Amino acid sequence: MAVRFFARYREATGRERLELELPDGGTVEAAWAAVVGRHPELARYRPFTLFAIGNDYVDPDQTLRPGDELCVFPPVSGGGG
Amino acid sequence: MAVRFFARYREATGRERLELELPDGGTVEAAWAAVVGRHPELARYRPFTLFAIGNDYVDPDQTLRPGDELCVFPPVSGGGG
Amino acid sequence: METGDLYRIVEEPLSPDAVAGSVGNPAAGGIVIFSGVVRNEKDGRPVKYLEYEAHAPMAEAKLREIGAEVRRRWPSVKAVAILHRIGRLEIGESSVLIAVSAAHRREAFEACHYAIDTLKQTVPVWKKEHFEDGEVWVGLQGG
Amino acid sequence: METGDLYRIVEEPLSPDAVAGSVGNPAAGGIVIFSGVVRNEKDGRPVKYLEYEAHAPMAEAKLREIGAEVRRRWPSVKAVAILHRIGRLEIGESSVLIAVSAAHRREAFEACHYAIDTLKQTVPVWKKEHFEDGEVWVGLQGG
Repeated sequence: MAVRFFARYREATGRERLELELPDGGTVEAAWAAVVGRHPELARYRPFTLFAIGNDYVDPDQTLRPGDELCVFPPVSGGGG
Repeated sequence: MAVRFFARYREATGRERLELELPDGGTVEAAWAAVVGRHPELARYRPFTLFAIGNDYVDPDQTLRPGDELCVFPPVSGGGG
Repeated sequence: METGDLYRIVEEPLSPDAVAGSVGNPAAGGIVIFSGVVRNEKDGRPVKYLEYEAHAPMAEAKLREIGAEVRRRWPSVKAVAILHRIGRLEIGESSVLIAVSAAHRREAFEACHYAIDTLKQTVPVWKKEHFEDGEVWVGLQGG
Repeated sequence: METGDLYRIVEEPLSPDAVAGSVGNPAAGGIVIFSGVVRNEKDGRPVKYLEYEAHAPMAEAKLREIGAEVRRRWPSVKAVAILHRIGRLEIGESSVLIAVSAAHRREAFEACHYAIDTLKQTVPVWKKEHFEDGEVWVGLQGG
């Protein structure tokens, strides 16, 4: 499966995407653990991290399906003002 | 002294201005009475009428001074929306 | 009246870009703009067009007073612009534009809303509605 | 998504005239526009410029959701436009523009305020502040 990084995480990892091999039935949280295995510098951000698949936020305990692209977001800060 | 009419009152009287001779020490209310003497069709509007001199609203019991121009307004209705 | 503020009765079409530009301020984080627009109906009766009339010098003085009160109530406001158009206006055209810039958005929203509510109560401007079969000055029972 | 609505992530400068035009509706009596503007300082520290980044397809989907919720909460709303700019923005430039037209002004104010508050909580857009001596992504403790 693919993981995409945005903003702070993209800069911290130096990459926009990461390909992971996960066992069937793994959760978002398991994917995060695999991400941190490759990029330990992200571990401290876990309390602030948002996950999304497609155009929706997902809970950490959601089960991933084959072909899912998991987006890993820092807290959003758009809007100005 | 001069009286100026606006909006509905300008149309109802067919004029923008009216010159009145008032005794010294007359009030806005006395001027209104003189206006109605010339234009009885305005009498029924008294409860809704606003008075102004210069750039300020004035009370009906205010004493007029020589040279005052009294503005006679219907209720304001600007602003749109 | 503070630098950047603008209080005018005008006969030309109003532009949100122009008022937004006029309240621009490097310390402003948000601008709220209100545009009052000519509706196509009044109580279900189709409106053809509107006419606005003002006592322009007094109206501009009252707009300045609204701006001063806005600044007194919301000290984080950076600039205020209030323009009211007079003359004939077609459906969809803007009769009034109010722009408020402030350090933070809540103040800008509150101040702009206060400004339009107050304008409608205090500023000597009058609206005449033109219908297919007649016309009426707004705000006067027994018209 | 209703006719007249507009929900976009863009790289070009934003114009209040354009969003006001896009929410124009013959039954609207008022339009409220919010413009979020780049400030010249953050907690007293001078800002040089900002950069915004987005997950654009998801961000546009979330903007559409905000518009749908606005219409659900304020049925008199006639049209909604929300545009967020990304890329490099200078002081005084607008990062977000929200326009809401409604039959009456109170609904337009409330709906526009709701839209910007919700946008800041839900839409995947990120801001990086550039200072003289460094840069920081906003919203992440421990930078």
